[in-house]
Amino acid sequence: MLHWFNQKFLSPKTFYTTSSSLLPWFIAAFVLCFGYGLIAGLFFAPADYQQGDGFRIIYVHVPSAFAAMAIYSVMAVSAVLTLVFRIKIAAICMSCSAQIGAWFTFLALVTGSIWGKPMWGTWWIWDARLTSVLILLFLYLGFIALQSVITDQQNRDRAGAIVAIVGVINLPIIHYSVIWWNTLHQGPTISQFATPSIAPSMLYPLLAMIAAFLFFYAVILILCMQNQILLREIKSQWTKEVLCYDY
Amino acid sequence: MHSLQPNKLTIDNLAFERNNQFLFREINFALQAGDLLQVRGANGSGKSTLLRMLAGFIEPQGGTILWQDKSICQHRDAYQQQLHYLGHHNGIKHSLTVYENLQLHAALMTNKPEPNHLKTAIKQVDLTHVSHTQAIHLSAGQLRRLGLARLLLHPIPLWILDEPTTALDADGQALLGHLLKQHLTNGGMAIIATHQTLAILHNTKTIYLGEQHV
Amino acid sequence: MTINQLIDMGGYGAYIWTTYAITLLVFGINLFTSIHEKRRVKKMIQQYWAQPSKLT
Amino acid sequence: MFSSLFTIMRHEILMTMRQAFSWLTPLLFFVIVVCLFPLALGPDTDLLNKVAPAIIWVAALLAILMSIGNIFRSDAEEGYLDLLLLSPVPLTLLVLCKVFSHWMTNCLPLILISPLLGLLLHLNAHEEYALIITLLLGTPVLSLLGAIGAALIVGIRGHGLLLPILIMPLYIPVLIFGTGTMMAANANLPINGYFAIMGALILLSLASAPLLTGLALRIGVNQ
Repeated sequence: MLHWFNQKFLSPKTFYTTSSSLLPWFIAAFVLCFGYGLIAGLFFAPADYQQGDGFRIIYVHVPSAFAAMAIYSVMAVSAVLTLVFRIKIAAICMSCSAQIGAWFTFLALVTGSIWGKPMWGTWWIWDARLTSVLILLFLYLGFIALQSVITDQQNRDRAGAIVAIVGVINLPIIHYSVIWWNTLHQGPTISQFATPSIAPSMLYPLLAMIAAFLFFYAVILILCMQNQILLREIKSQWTKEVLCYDY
Repeated sequence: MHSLQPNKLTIDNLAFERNNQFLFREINFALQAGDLLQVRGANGSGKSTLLRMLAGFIEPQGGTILWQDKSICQHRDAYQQQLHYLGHHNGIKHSLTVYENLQLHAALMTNKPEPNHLKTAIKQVDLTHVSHTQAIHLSAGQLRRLGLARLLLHPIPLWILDEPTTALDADGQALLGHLLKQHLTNGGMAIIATHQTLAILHNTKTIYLGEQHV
Repeated sequence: MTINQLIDMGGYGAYIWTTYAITLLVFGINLFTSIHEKRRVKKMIQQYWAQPSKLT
Repeated sequence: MFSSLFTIMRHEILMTMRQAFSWLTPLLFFVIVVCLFPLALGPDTDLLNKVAPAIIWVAALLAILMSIGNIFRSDAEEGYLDLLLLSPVPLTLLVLCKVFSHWMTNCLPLILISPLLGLLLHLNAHEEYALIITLLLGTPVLSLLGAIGAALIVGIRGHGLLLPILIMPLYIPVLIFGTGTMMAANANLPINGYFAIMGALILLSLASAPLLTGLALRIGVNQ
């Protein structure tokens, strides 16, 4: 049953054609959300009463941090699908997600750091959130490093899956221990997002940006997965046929 | 050594590819109690890979391996208890003595290591004079003999030996032939990768890997 | 509201515009590499099928 | 089954003891790294007492990371790993056996010498007590998690610095709770609660790590 489902819907070829037809929609959704979020966030949302216009960094910092976390959970799910059900495209999804996730994590760190300069007067502060994101970056980089040194395709998929699973088990533990460590050391207690109720005019652009980041992830994921699929299936006849219609 | 249950190993259309190139494919054979299979081929033709696949370490990309008509993918653990694998490296810990190595191997097979049993095995492969020497001081041939001694600890139907004759002297090769014959007449089966033709035994099958022999 | 005010962002202009620039840069890198990779893969496949004897 | 597990463990420990360098090197590394810090920071008693938990824990972490990377290396080179995989004994138990013997030979010496290093860094009796208990509770977790990484890289040549990248982020909770406990001890706060948390970490890693290590080993031998 599962095998049949795998053959029918999760075969690389089906995935390739389906995702190709979905791609324009994702691009359109990304452009819409990103355009609205960018303009509304930068120009129409009112300035924060504490942070002034400086808070506008939130519209890239929070979505990138959120997307980075979300992508890691996508990776973990794909890892389970790879290891237990041996679904090929899950493995491809995992390794593609890792790259994008690492980029988003990097983005969250850099934007967080730039935000820190006007708010705290320093480029880096060991607050719980930034530290967690930093560790998340290490987890991503560890995954990528391991996958890059293994030559055999199947082993690379499975070894990566194990790392992703170990990471996702540990991530909550790391996160809470970092929070606990932060309170223990009585660090700066300025929380970036302490505002209890956020005005809708500030919130909607944020939600739009989060959606935009996730759509962007989907777009890059599809492109990256298609490349991987073509490389892996280079010997199948369909790769030749599919490319005739492609852009 | 008591007789073994009648067993059956069937290989159907086995294939292995790496980096989009087939190392081998369409490997078919069937082995029954008392059969010996020689795998021959040039260096790099995939002999070791095939043997590791038959031992259940590597998954085949195509085809099936059936043990007693059951696929080993589903029953790998049960299957792997039915085989001895002797690879390029003999699985010998260099800092242990010959005797201790066999003790360890027996423990890994969940055998109760009886001293006499171990001593007999050591004697059979003619290592008694070094039985309390650390393996690091042994020669390559002696290590190989020690590897062979492991096969004698516990009667197991399928032997998979990867180039067992390397490093063995004439006596050692004769010993190997003798042990194999004994194993086969007891109803065992063996798969051997080799460059040389072994002393012909009854029921010997041969497959060639690589292009030049087809 | 002048253009200058927009760019200045209440004194935070430098930080904000750097942040958004970096974001766009990261997005651009990701897009560029995946499209570039696609071209490379496409070429590889064309070469693969252009080889005279392909039995599989 | 248990008699064979016992035999395997005994032989593992025997092997390590015969190669003195394999258990002495991490110990010496640990001692030397700890001794470097007073030289770098200056002989200020208060300062050393304040940073002592961090120094000892980071040094212990690095020493264990160094030694755990080799836990399956010689096994793979000697073909012994194949035998482990073929054995009727569940791989999870064999891994547990190996990790336990690694802990006995590589971590226990560190723990035994740590009070001495604590003296060098001016820890008082209460802090010494906290140090020993936290190391006793924390090092098994480090060994167990490290084994996963070691198994993943077992077939890879020239992996050098890959293991720290893979494993270090996972060591962070142990590091945080280990040093946190000692800071609480330094401030004369009750520390039993911290011990409980570290105990929970041990249980969690005991439940998951050997299984994942076994999986990783099955992949590793393919290479």
